[in-house]
Amino acid sequence: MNADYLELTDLTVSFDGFVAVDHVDLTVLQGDLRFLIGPNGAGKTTLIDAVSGLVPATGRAEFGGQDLLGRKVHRIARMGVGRTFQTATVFEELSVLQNLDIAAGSGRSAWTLLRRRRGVPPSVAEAMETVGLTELADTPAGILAHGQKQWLEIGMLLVQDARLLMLDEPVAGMSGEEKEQTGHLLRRISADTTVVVVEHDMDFMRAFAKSVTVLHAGKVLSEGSVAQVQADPLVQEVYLGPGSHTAEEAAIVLGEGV
Amino acid sequence: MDVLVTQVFNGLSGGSILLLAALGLALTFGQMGVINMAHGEFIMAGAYTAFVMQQVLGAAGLSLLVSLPMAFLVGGLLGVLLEATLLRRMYHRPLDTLLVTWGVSLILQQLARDVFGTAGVDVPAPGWLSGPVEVLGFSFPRSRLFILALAIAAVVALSLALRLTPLGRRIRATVQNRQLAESSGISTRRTDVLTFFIGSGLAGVAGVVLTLMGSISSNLGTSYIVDAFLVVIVGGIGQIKGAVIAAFVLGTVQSWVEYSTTASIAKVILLALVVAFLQARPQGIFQVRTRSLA
Amino acid sequence: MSRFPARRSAATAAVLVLGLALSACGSRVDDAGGGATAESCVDTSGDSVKIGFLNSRSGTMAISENTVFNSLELAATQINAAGGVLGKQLEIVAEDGASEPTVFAEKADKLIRDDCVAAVFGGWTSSSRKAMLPVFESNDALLFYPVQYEGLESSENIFYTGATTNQQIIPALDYLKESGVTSLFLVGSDYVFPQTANKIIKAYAEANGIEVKGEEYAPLGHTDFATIVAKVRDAGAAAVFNTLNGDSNVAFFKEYKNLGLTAETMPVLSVSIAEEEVGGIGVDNIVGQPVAWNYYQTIASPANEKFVADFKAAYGAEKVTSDPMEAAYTSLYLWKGMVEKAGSFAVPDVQAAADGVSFEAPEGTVTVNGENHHIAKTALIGKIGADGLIYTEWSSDGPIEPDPYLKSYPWASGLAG
Amino acid sequence: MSEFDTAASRVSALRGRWAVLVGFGVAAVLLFAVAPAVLTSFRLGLLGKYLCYAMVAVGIGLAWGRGGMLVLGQGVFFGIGAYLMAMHLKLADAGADGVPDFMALISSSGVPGWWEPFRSGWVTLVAILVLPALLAALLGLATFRRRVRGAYFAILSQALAAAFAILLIGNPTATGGSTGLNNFVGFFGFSLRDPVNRQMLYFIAAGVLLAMLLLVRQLMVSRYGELLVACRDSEERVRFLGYDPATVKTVAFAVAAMMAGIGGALFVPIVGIISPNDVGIVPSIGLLIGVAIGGRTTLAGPVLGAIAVAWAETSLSEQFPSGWTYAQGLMFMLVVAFLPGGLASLGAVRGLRRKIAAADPTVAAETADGDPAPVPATEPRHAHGGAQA
Repeated sequence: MNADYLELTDLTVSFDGFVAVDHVDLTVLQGDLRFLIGPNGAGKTTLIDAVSGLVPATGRAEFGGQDLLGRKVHRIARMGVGRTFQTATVFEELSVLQNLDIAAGSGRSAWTLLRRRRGVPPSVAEAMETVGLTELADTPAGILAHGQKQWLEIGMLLVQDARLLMLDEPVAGMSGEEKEQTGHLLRRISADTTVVVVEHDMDFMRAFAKSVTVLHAGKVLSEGSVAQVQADPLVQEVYLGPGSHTAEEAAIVLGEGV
Repeated sequence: MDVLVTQVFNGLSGGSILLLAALGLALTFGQMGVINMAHGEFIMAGAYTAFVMQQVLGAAGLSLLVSLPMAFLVGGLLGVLLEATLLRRMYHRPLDTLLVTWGVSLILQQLARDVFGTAGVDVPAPGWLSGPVEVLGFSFPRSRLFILALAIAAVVALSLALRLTPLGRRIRATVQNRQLAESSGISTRRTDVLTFFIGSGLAGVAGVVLTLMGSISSNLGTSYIVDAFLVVIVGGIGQIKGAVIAAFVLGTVQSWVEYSTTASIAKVILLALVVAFLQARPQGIFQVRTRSLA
Repeated sequence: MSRFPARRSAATAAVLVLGLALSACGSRVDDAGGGATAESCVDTSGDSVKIGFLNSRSGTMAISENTVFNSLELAATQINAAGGVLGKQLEIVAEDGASEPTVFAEKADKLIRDDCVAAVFGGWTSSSRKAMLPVFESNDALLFYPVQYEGLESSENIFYTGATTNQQIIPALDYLKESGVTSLFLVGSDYVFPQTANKIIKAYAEANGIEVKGEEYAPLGHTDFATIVAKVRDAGAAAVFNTLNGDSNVAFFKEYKNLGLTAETMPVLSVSIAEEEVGGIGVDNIVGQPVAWNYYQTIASPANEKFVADFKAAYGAEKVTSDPMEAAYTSLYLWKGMVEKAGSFAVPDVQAAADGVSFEAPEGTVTVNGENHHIAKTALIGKIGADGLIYTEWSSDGPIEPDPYLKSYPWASGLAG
Repeated sequence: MSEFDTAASRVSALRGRWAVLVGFGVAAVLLFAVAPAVLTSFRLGLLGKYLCYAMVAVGIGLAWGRGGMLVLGQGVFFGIGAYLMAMHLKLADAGADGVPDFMALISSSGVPGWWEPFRSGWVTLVAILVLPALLAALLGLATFRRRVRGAYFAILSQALAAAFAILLIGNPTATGGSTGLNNFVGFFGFSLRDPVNRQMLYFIAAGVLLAMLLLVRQLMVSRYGELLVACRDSEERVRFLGYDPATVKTVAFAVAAMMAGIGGALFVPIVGIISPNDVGIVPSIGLLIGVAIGGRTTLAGPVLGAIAVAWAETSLSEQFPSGWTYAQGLMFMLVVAFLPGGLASLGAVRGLRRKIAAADPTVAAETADGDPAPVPATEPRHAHGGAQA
């Protein structure tokens, strides 16, 4: 029995008449590592925003058998939905350790909150080790390098104990080696959680995606494995313009990113 | 019936005064995010400009007309001075602008006391603006009709300017997306300065017409500043039309509640209503729905 | 290592405070005498004596109180030039009340306890006086208060040299009644003086067959009088009794004129508008309107001519003199008279000598009432002239004995308490 | 203790704790021993008044400096505390079933019903502790939940202060009107005219202030304190971690309100008067300046700033009444514009700060940052803000 899956039904988001996400149906199972790709303005980030409660939406967005829509952001987060942001958003004036400790603590009692933190909670220590920031535990997050901030955000997602993880361009600005590590980490995490990644980096996508959904103008254009999506003429048309194209052409274009 | 006509007019009139006081704020606070507590003192500066012009020119009618552009200039220049010396370095921390400009307003008030004396001064209204005018058996004060007309003219001029002139387009572009505006060759520095000039200039104009209504003293600004901010907040940020509606609604509510209760209670009820309204619509009457990409 | 050092030290601090509080008790309220009254520290051994001037030099009241300060200064200069008081030169300690009751109380305390002045002169608003009253009573010191006020008060430690209600408001009502006014509309600021004054006016009106057609209050600093003036106009009373304060008067009279109302159609009798306020309101807006005071700059008497001339010489020819200024000027001379009669600067001696001390003031002869510490003065109704000065229109039959509690007026019996 | 708790941070934490203890020790000696010995009873009373302002400042430091809420209406809570105390003192002076003097003077209707509970000292004390905090909690939940924040919150709290002052002035029979309430004879049975008792009030104020500082320090170094800073810097982000920032902020707001209420309650017997002039817009903003100058994010900054500003006001306004207004305006302008971290961020106190910083993680972050002016992004504009909800 696998209750932890994300199922979007007829999900629609509109801003004053502009439909950013247009009747999207989408299912991501536990264990999947789903990449959302598509040109700018396709509605990828808005889709994540809708699921995490940031923008109002209609339709259904079920996770673990419960509809997420209409709930407050922090309630959704407490239901095990975690996300990161396009530009890494961490608490710049707090240290790495404090950032992670806060991320780990939404379930803490008032009494615990009113006391000083003693030592480092094991889950936080583990996360710091995983994202390689142990040495920088007492460093303010504001002075971390860009890539380190993104790692920290992923670390926060880990300690948050989320069962649905949505990452918005997690490897933008990372070096090749860092991307590699991130990819492996995501693979590992996705073994027993549900992971959705919005990404423009096609190399990264091809290397680590377990499945892909292509969004275009708010609609699902194509869905399937990396190979299936690359072969889809509709996708080629969106990325290359109308006309027929070879799979090689598509691979080159999609591979180089958009 | 008498009461109805009188109070509807008083509501409109009160609203037009609020609107003139708040219009400049709708620009500087609404569009730029600067909480300018010295806006009230710019109003005061406009009123004193009218006083000085009258001392210089003598004739009440002429000096009033000359005062309007002069006060716009005086208020605008004060605004530019403030923007260039202090506020430009503070756009990333809007709340602190409140405290800085509060300090500025204290200094301007004391300056007014030291220059013009602590006692209030008077700017006599020109003959064609004093006394009432009879319409269908109802008498309306000419000065209030003048203010109402001026407020409408100011709103029309401002929205046309924002819509049609290149400067207006630049202002709107900068407000909507600073980086994009910059990269498309708009000098956002110059736009900021100009926006502040216009917003503060409008405060100066408001000051001139307030000389028709009440006392001209160093406290003039403090009487209007909180109300003006409430208008902008209720109207919704970045919305001229929101400010217009909010001003007239607040003016009408104030005059009706005041009529049926007392002025003190009306003031308190008005504030309570604003708080309650913001509970229902935290973004004001008009909410700007945008999807910021960045 | 202790786990909650902060908590523990907080508890320690609390215990410490409680312990201190319990260990070193001072006297209880019900102890005889209610605790030691501070010994007077006034130093009269040298050839000068200190007095305190406490006026708002900043804030909203500075407009009015600066002029009072100037008149006090003028009186002190004159007294010093004439040899001082009991041969001692007056040394002035000036403090700023900043238009706030709390500051008045604090500065009064400072003048008495830190500067050790022999007497304090100043205050304007009722709030400032009420704030200072307990300070003067608990330190057994003297305050000379120069402004007309709402009455219903008398203190051993305060001398009131402005008018009380039976020297200003009641004569004003007498004047209106004599002029044939049968109905009134009351407009005032929303605070204690207008509210008390209007209670007295309503009692008087009831006893004298005058109809009160309406009563409106505006918050202090109110700027839009459209609604209130419309109510006044629609009520159609024969006259308006105005107890508005400060800037509100300007907005009120501008609106009044804008709606076409004039002194001829519906006169507004004001009790808080004196010569220096007329300029700010605009002579055009208020010309011909009646006011009630005990002094105008235009009074023809040698004492007043000298006062006006000296004041203009000291502070500028464009300056005007007004009732509170004159009352302040007079208050310093009355204190001088009391001290010289007593032959001592000590507060109990001055209090004992006060009764009957009199002075040829610019407003006419004034005499201290030793019982209630007010002074007998003549009530004058004036009209505002086109030159912005006020001209006497009507006057009471000689000085009126002060009666702060209106005990001699049967119709006012229900007012106090 | 975990292996990850580095030795260095443990050492610095210990040192920080000592620095704080020493700081408190010095403050206690100054307040309890030095001040009473060197000041005249009048000046000691003034210091007591400053300490009341400092109590409000401690709360403002927490709500504004740490929580990013620009509280422009603290005068309301200060006023509630003060008026509650003043009502009790007036009723106590009037004796059982008596009518306070000012009421008897201007009204014949007797004591209003809502005054009656405050005849009891205990009810009054509880109300002083609870009512301001309760009002703040209600307001905070209502506004923060609706995400009214930043300038909106600031201007609303200002409007609240204006309304409060108007209400007080407009109801003289119940509140003493523009004069306010004064002329208190006793304080819980002790005569207020006795210098010994006045000094005792000063000691109580000093003790309460120190206790408040300890409480706020505990809040600052606790996990809650870290969370509050997180809310200040990025409220949205906190929400995505499963916290409700409205609750987090409301707690700080309510604590600040409670402290303002206690400050007001002690102000009344120490100063002997409370009037609407002490609670409106102007005094509410005035309370902020000391906090800004001292350093809004620090523990001691707001207190020292508030005391210094109040002292400067008393002594400067004695000599230059109009000069004080200029000075006040300039301080606001220059400190907030050019030194947003307050004097605490100046180099001179940097060394001391670093020591305190070690015990105080957020300050550590600021100092290590090399940025002399930690600026709270009080109105965060998020890149990921998306559409406004």
